[in-house]
Formats: sequence, structure tokens, C-alpha cells
Amino acid sequence: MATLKTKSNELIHPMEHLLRMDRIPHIWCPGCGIGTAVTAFASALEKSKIDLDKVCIVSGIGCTGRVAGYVKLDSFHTTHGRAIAFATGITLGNPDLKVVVFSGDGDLISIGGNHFIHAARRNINMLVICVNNFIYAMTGGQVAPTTPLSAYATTSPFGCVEPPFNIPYIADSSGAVYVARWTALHIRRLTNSMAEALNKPGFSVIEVISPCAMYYSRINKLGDGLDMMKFYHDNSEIKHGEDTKNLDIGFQTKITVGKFVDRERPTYTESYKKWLSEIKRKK
Amino acid sequence: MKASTKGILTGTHNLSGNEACVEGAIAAGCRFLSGYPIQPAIEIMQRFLERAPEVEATYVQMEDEISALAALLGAVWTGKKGITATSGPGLSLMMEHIGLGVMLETPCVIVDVQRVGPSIGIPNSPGQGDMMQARWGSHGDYEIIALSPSSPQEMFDFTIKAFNLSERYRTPVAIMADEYVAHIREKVVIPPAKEIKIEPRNYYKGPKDKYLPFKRDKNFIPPMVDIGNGYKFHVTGLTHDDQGYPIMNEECQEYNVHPLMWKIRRYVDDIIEFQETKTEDAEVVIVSYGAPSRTALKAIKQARKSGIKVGSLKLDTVWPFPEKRITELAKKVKAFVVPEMNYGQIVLEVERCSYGNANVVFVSYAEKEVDNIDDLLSAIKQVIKEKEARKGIIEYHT
Amino acid sequence: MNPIITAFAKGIKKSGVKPSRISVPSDIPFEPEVVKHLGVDFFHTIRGRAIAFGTGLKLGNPDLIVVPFIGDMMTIGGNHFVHGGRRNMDLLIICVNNFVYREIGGKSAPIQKCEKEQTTTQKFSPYSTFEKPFNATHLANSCGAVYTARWTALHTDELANSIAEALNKRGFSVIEVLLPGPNYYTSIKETDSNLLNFYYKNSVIKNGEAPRFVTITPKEKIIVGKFIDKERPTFIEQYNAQLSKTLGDKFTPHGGKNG
Amino acid sequence: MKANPRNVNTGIYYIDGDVASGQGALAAGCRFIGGYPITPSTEAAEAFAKIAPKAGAVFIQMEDELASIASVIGASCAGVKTMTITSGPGYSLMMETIGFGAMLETPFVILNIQRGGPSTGAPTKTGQADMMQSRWGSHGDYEIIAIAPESPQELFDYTIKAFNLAEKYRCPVMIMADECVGHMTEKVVIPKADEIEIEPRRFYNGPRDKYLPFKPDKDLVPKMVKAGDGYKLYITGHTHDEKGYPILTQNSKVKTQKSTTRRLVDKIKLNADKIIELKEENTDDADVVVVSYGISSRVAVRGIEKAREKGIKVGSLRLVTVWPFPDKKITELAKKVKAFVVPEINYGQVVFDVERCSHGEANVILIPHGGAGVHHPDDILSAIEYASKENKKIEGIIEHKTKLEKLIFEEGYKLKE
Repeated sequence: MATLKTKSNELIHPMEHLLRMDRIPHIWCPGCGIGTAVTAFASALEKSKIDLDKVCIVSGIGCTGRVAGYVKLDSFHTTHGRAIAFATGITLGNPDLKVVVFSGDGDLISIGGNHFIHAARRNINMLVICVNNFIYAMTGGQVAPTTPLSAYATTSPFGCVEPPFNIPYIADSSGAVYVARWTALHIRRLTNSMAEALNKPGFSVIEVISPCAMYYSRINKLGDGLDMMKFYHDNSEIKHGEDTKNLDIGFQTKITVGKFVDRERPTYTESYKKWLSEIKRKK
Repeated sequence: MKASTKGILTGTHNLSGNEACVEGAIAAGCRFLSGYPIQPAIEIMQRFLERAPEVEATYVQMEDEISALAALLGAVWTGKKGITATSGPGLSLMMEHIGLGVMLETPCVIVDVQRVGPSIGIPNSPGQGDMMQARWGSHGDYEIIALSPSSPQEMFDFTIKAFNLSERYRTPVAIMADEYVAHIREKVVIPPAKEIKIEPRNYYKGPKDKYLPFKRDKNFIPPMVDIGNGYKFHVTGLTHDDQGYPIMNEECQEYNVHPLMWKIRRYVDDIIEFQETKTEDAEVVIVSYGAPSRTALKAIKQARKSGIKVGSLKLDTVWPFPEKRITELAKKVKAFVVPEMNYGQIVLEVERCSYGNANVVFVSYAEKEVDNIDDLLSAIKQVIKEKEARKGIIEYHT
Repeated sequence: MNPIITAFAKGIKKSGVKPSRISVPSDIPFEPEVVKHLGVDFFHTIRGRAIAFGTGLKLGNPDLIVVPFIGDMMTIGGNHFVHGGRRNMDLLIICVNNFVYREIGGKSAPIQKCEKEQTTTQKFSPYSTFEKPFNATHLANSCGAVYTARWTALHTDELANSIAEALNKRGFSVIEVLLPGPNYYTSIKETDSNLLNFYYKNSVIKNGEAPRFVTITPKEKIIVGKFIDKERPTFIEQYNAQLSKTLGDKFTPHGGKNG
Repeated sequence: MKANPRNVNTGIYYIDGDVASGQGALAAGCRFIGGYPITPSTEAAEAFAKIAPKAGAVFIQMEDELASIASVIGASCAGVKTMTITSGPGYSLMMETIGFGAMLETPFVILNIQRGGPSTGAPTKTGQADMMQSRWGSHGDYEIIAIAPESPQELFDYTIKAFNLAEKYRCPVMIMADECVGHMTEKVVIPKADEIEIEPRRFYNGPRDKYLPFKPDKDLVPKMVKAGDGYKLYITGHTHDEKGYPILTQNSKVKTQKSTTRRLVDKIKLNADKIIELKEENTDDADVVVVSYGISSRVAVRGIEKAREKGIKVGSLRLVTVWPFPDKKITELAKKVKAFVVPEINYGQVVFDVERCSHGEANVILIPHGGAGVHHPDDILSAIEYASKENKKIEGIIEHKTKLEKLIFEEGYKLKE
């Protein structure tokens, strides 16, 4: 990415035209991985050569839910868990748009789990970027459906008793056409994945494993953001095309990353249009 | 603006309330429906889907009512006019997103075909138990517009009106129908397109980089833009400033939320419509809305025959409530009689606005057939004997 | 008599479980006369919440055997389904699949002619015509169910066996029953027996088939059978184990030995 | 019945309202909380999660608010005392299921720590704008009980009371606290177990085959049984008869509507006098009465003091139970006083009922506040002053213009974070 300059030759941040600079500084804590994901997304927007006027971004509630407020696209900050449902309306209302849902694990998989599986089943044309930090961070560190077994959180003060979701597996089984997982460390690969998915019609899911230094790491005594990055470095394994059922994440276990699913299926809009024209023909 | 001729079935038809509602929506330019099937509102979804190919409308059956309204709000921001249809249980699920609709000032129409509640209640039986819910059901403060049709013809007319009001005031509008009105078949006259007035969306016309999504214009309503036109705007359900950026303090809360009330309250006289029958000389006025107002009109005739001067005030707009008119009437009449298919909701408002100047009698139709005139008449006959205005709502037990 | 209830009654008998221990939260409103002779406690819950309601029942009294009947093919209650599976909540889900598949094994289903011409196929379709339904088994498996099976409602004995087996199994078990009908939620009294027969005849039993491959498609026969039967600690077991580990003596396990 | 000592962590604490409520729930014998994190109510869930396992109670974090309330009703049917914890947006999601709970007449408690609304609003700041929602939020007719505590100590005490009322009247009981009270840290005294009065569930103990789940007993409230006790329950959210069987035909509708839905309304309406709790001060000779609830009553105290210093006869009526509304009391007072002053952290909700019940005999002045903060005592003072001077009867609610409103809309204040 080249250095950008204004007319008066001042150096400006290379992302400036993609971000709402009037809202910076952002709310994320030091060591958080959401910023990395946003950077990767901004780079991917450029890389994919997509018309920026035709991209819009929808977020739910939570730390990652604030992303919509920092990206300079048509952006919507909606209610808890309903980002995908809201985005479904946008993409059906105007099929020329590419909708990106950028939200967290609690928002998309816990309260929004139903919309997630149904949008995947319908193959609604959207890219879902799910930042998974294993915890509800905005509300102060509650247990999430992604919290690994026996990890601590404020509402599981004696260790988490529920096994976590394997997000790629559930996306795959519900019918997503593109499924990938990266950590906040894999910036280049994450960017490439996002750029690829932006140009892919259908329901794409990219899971971004991200450190939460403030809550998850602190409560579980895992060090700061940098320690988590080191952990990702040492413990992630790239396995493209791996069967999604083998992608469980345990407490401080190996993390398998890569692109797992990339297939073709008619999108909802295509099926609907086909059906409409069939009816018209019959009439 | 006049309606587009596309898809308007000008002429006289025999339609059910639900069908008339869809025709109204199509006439109003609605091209998007997201819903979830529920008795007794299904025919709205069915008919819309049947009519979709002709007018190239988009239909989606979502996984639940929560997502149905969320998707509707999303679609409206792409420039479509949209509608969703549901009944009590579905409306309860939509509550959170009615709040979002209010906060994002998104025009949309929600049809609630009321059935007997609470909970599952009796799905195929009429009720009016969601009236207060329409006004108060979502958390936080907001004002909403709710219309209550009493016939298929009104279902048609009010649906168009609902779209117009929602576009003009940028607010969700609820059509509070009931199962009786939704399923009864009657003559519906659909006028030619050029006679149908359509409120166009208030679009922003200034320079792109100057657009502020919540900056109020001279009419106090912020203009809109569609997604995908390069405005790069941001909107949020959080308390926000003109730019749509969240600021969470009491100053912004006041700045953001108080105008949400004012934008409806200052236009109440333009919004509120009601139909009065023989109130000039009335001693007793029946205040009603929806299906029971059909009975009210019959009751007036009978009562007048037996020498009691009875009039009727039928509320077309239930929310905002016609406070002024009730207060005026209260000073002239002896009593109000309020028939409702619930256990007392709008009657509380009538009591509030009559300031102790008139007796307020409640006749519950929750346990009666809609066309029961006798109980209404007997209530009128009893209240006429009351010597003075009592404090509190009167319910005569039959 | 409703074929599902017949099989359920048989299954209860076979399993040896005392009917009074069984609670059935259901978003399908079975008639009181239909349920009465089962001897179970029956709760007709609101749409989609049978599993969440059942979770409460089970945690409120771990001695209960909770059998939610769901009739919406994971539309409104889909989230509770996947999360129930993830937790491995000790529930037996009877998932009544009443989706009308218009073509099976390359043959057209005997859908009434008038219905075919209608733009909306059914009055109460869980999904609209142009959408693909879930492969419930695959979804259940991907979120962690320990037991999955699928039968048509006419496989009475197989279905009863599955129910008996699952009643005695701990964890999140899912039995999908194909029972085409014009309505869902309101009643499944009106069963389309023509269609049911057609499905029965066009099905093939493949026990142990990988869930990924049991999608119901127009060109192939419906695959039925028991697909998954595995062991995984249930929510209550995990809860007791974890809390005993961290709290030691201060903690009394929830639900005693039956948990 | 007295509380079980195992559930009561007797002592003097310095804790916030949320935590106090968690402690109160346990002391009241709550055995199950299904919750979902939402600011500002999460601390109550966290507190309960921490103390529950040692007392044999369960906390489960469900996937959403729809699930948490459904599981709470399920657990209540299994025979235990239950509660859920939430705030505005979660509360909106629960609406359908609250109606279901009311229809099934399952006792349960909802703690709603109100925040700034509508929609996502101001999550970390206070509000009182869900009051009408608590009464009218679900479709159809039903009645509930709502309590508005004003301090952490009250959150402890009234959580216990809420459980007792829920068991007594078999209806949802809402604790309508607000962020201020929920996050306020103060001294909380948890008494000894034998000083805490607990209402046990009224179980049926007649012959099994004679049991009718919805046959009214004392106070129009039916007796309960547990699931799994061999009663072959048939329970439905449909309108039902005493047996619990659904009524779907028009003919029997009339009868069952009377015996179920009307009873749902009547069992609260007719017992209102027993349920309502008010705190009245100096109303005997008052010209003006401040009607308030929750945190607003604490703010009002200062305004009232100032007014008294100026010689205005001000009384105070604090609604501890907001629903059922004390119609009679307001009507009675309206005859005696010049005006009611109602400070609320919303743009007018409970004030409508004050207006309704005063029947035009007293002026009604609303001091609105949008939330994310509390009233300034000066606003309350100036409203009282106005009320005491206004001799004309004015129809309609008089909305008092607050300092904040003037600042924002008249003095050109520029918004900043």
C-alpha cells in the first residue's frame, strides 16, 4: 500500500479514505484483534477492486459490533444478533449491493445463531466476518458459546461447562459456500480471503480468531495481546480444505486455520428470480 | 404524487380485509414483504406472493418475526417501500425492532391482525388486545402511529394512508386490524391510479459529503438517502447525533429522543382522523375502533328509535390518541360508552381525557360476538340513568 | 390415531421408562384426547420455544425425561436447536418434518393438482417453494447431537425402536420424522396419507450413513435410518464435573445420581 | 415460612444493586436463573452464578433472551422458583414469552435494570422508559405486578418480595429497577434466615385424578403441581378451560374467556389493595404531591426539601409497586391537593395514569427526562413552585421545561462525547 498524501503534501494514513477518521480514536483496547481485522478488511476492499459505493456494512452489538461505525461505507449499527437479518433485507431490497456483516461471536452465533444458519441455508448473498474472541467483551467478560471448555468467564466463575461451537462446521452444514478461518496474526492471508469472498456470490463466512486482552486473557491469565499473538504463531496450523468437523477449538489447544469450503450454489436471489419468471411464463 | 398504474386493480371487487390490505400496499407502491406465517394474517403473505410476479416485488419468508421486521428495515433503506404482516405473538417478537425502526426513523408498515390473547390464545377469533402494546410495547420512549380499520374497504384505504404517513413522518406505522375485519368479505372499490395520492419519500438533495442522516429539515423530519449511492452514511440504534454517530450522555439523549416524540406530537392534528356520527346532539357517545364500530353504528339507530340521543366517535387513528376531541365531547355529553374486544385498554385513555366530566362505561367484547347489540344498548340505557359523573370506569355486568 | 403418537406410545412402552417421568414440551398442539393416554405431562408451548422450555424443565428437575416435539423444522426455534445440541442438553427432540418434497427419487410426489398450481404450495410451509430445507441430521450433528435418526411416520416399528433407544440415552438426541401435512403449528391431524405412503415407498434404510450425505434431494430416494450414536458428557454431567473440580466439597452435584 | 439458611449469606455488605438482587433471589429460594448478558444488568447474573452452585441452585447462560425466559418458565413448571435478568432490548425480546408465562400462570420474576432507550440507546446509562412496556408489552390482556426499588438494600428486599408475590398470585412479577440503582454501591444488610419471610409455592395435594390445573382457589389463584409427579398435565398457551384443554370453538369461547383471561386480569385487579405498597410522606396537609418511583424518588427528596425550606406544603407519594396502579389513592389525593408533580426518566408514562386517576381535579405536571442521567433537583423545585402557584385547573399534562431541554434546544449547546 502506497503512502498517501493530501494536496498540501501532508502525509496521511493509507486507510484514511476507507475509515471514518472523525471517529478515531476507536473504542478497542490495546492488544485487541478487532483493529487488525478491520485493517485486513480495508485492504481487502481495495484489493478486491469492488465498487465502494455498492458495498455496505452491517454490524450488531458488541465490541466487533462497533466496526460499522468506523468504516466509511454505508454502514448500519443494528440490534443485538440481528445484523444478518437486517442485511438479508438489504441484499433482497437491492441485489446489486454487496453486504458485509461484521460482528462478533456472541452476536452472530449466540443470539443470532438462527439467522446465521438460515441465511446460510438460503444462501443469501453476503459476506459474514465473525470475529471470535471467545467471550462477551463489551458487557465485561461473560461466557460465550465459543468459550472453550473449562475456561473462566464472569458468568462461569468455576470454569465453562458448555462445549463451544465449531463455527466453520455449522456454517458448512447449513450451506455456506465459502468458509475460512484465520487468526488476527494471519493478516495477509486474512486479507486475501476477504478479498476473495467479497467477489464471491453467496453466503461466505470468515472466522477471525482474535485476542481479547482485557477479558478473556486476563480472566484466564493468558498474558496480553502480544502473548496471544505468540500463541497463535506457535499453535496455528494451516490446513486448506480440511473437513470442517475437525475444527474444534479447545482451551489453549492447536487452532486449525485455512480455507475449508469454496463451492457453488444458487443464491436466494437467483432462485427467487428463476421462480418468478417461471410463474410469469406459466401465466 | 399519484400512484403508478402498475398492478392497481382499478374496479369493484369482493375482497377480504387481508386481500384488500395487499391491494392497498401494491397501490401505495410497496414492493417488499418479509414475514413469517401466522394466523390470521397469512392471507396477506399469500396474496402478496401471488401478486409479486406481476409487479416484480420481493417476498421473503424469514425464519421468525424478529428477522422479518429486521429484514424489512434493511430493505427500506435500499429505497423500497415495505410491509410486514403478523398477529399478536408475532407483534410481541417484533417489539425490539419497532424500537430500532423508531430510532433509525425508518418508514415501514406493520399490519397486526389481532386475535384473542394473551399468548397463543385463540388464533382464529377476533381480539383487540394489542392496542396498548402497539403504543408501549418496545422499551424506551417513542411515539407511533396506529390506524384501526373496520372494513375491507378501510383496510385498502388505510394501508395506503399508512404508507403515506410512514413516509411523511419517517416512522413505523401500525395497522391494527382484527380477525373479523381481516376475514370478512365485502365490496372494495379500488379507484383509478390517478385518484390515489402517494407520499413520495423525502430524499436528500444536497451535496453528497454534506449529508447528515438525522439532520431535521424545516418540517422537522430528516430526509433520507438510499444505500449504494455513495453517501457513505452511518446510522445506529445507539443514542446519536445528526451525523448518526453515537454519543451516550444525557445531553444527546435529550437531543435525540425528545424530537422523536415531538415529530409526532406537533403534527397530531394532521395525523388524527376520526369519523363522527350524530354527535351534535348526543347525550351518550360510543367511542370505538375496528370491528366493534360496525356494531356501534347499528346501536345508534336502535337507541335513537327508543328516544336516547346516541352518537358515535369512530377512531380511524388510535395512536396518537385524539385527546382534544374527547375532552371537548366530555363537556357536552353525559357519558362515553367504549366497546372493545379486550378487557379495557383504549377506555383508559377515554377516561383520562374526559377529566371527570363524563361517565365512562366499558363494554367488553372479549366475551361477546362482535355483532352483539343488546349489551351495548343496555349499557347505554343504564348509564343514561346515572345522576352524576362517577370517578373511574364503569362496567355493568349483564 | 396420529402415527407419531402411536410410535411414541410404543417407544415409551419398549423403553421401560415410567411415563410419569416424561415431560413433553411441544410447539405442535396435539389434542388432549391424543396425549391423554400416553400418561406424560404435556406442555403446548409457543412457537419455537419447546427446546428452551425443555431446558428449563430439565434443569429445574433433572429427574425428568424431557422430550420436546418441534414442528417448525428449525425456523423460529432454530437457535435453541443448535445451542441445545452444543450444550448436549439431555433432551430427546422429536423433529416433525412436514415439508412437502415435490419430487423424490426422480418421481413426482402425488401432490394434489390444485395445490401444484397454486403459487404458494402449502398454507403453512416452513419454507417457501424456492428454498431448500435443512438437512436436519447434518445440522444436529454439526452442533453436537449424540444421537440422530430419521424415519417416515410409517416406519412405526423402527421409529418406536429409535424412540425407546433414545429415551434411555443421555444427551441431545434428534429423531426426525417425515410426516407431510398441509399445516404446521396449528395441528398435524390432517396428514396427507397418499404423500406419506409415497415417501415410505421411496425411502431406503441406510443405518450409520454419514449425516453429510443424507440430504433429501429430488433425484434420490429418501435415506432413513439411525445415523449417529455416540457418547459425550451431557450438560449436567459436565456441569457437575467442572464445578466439583473447582469447588470441591462446597458443591453438591446437581440432580444427584440421575443427573 | 422462613428462608433456608443455606441460601442466606447473612452479613453487612458494601455491594451494588445488581449484586444485592442476586443475593435476594437466592435468599428467596430461587433455584434457577436463565440469563443472557446485557448491560447494565449483567452483574446480577454474575453474582448469582458465583453464589448459586454452593447453595445448590443453577445459573445457565442461554443463547438469547427468548431462550432464557422460556427456560425460566420451564423450570418454574418443574417446581422451582425462577428468575431472569435483563434490560430494555432483552426485555422487548421476552415479550411474547412473558404473555405465555402469564397465560400459564407460572410464577417467575424478571429483573429489568432499565437503561436509556429506545432501541440500543444508551446502554451504560439510566432510564425509566420501560414502565408502560412492563404493563402492556405482550399482546392480549393480562395483568402483572411491577416493583420499582430505589436503593441496593431495596433491591435485596424487594427481590424477595417479588418472589413472594409471584408465588402468591401466580403471575410474572417485574422488578423495574434502573441503571442508577443497579450500579449504585451502598451498604446492604442481609438479615438472618429466620428474619426473612418466604412464601412457599401452593401445591395441590388432593387426589390426582381430581386435579384441575386452572381451577381458581383462594384469591382466584389456582394451585400448582410439579411436572413429573404423575398428574398427566396438559398445559397450553391457548385460551383454555379449567382442565387446561384448549378452546378453539367460538361457542365455548365466551365461557372460557370468562374463566381464564378475565381471571388473569381480575386476580390482580381485585387483589390490588393487598398487593399495592406505597410510601407516603406529609400528604395530609399538602398542596402539592410529588408522585415518583425508583431512582426518581431519591432525586425528588432534595427538590422537596428545598421547596419546604421555601414554605411550600409538599408531600410525597412513592410508588413501590407501580403496577397494579394505585387508582384509588390518586383519586383520593386529587380531591385534596392542587397538583401532582411527576418526575420520570422518560417523556411521560406513569404520568398518564396519574392524569387519568385525578379526573381533572388536580393539575398534573410532568418533569420529563430523556434518560442517561437523572433530574436536577432544581427542576423538581421549580415544578413544585409552579404547581403551588397555579390556581387555574388545567386540562392535560403540563410538561415542565427542564434546564436540560432549555440548554439543548434554546441555548445552542453543542453535543460532545
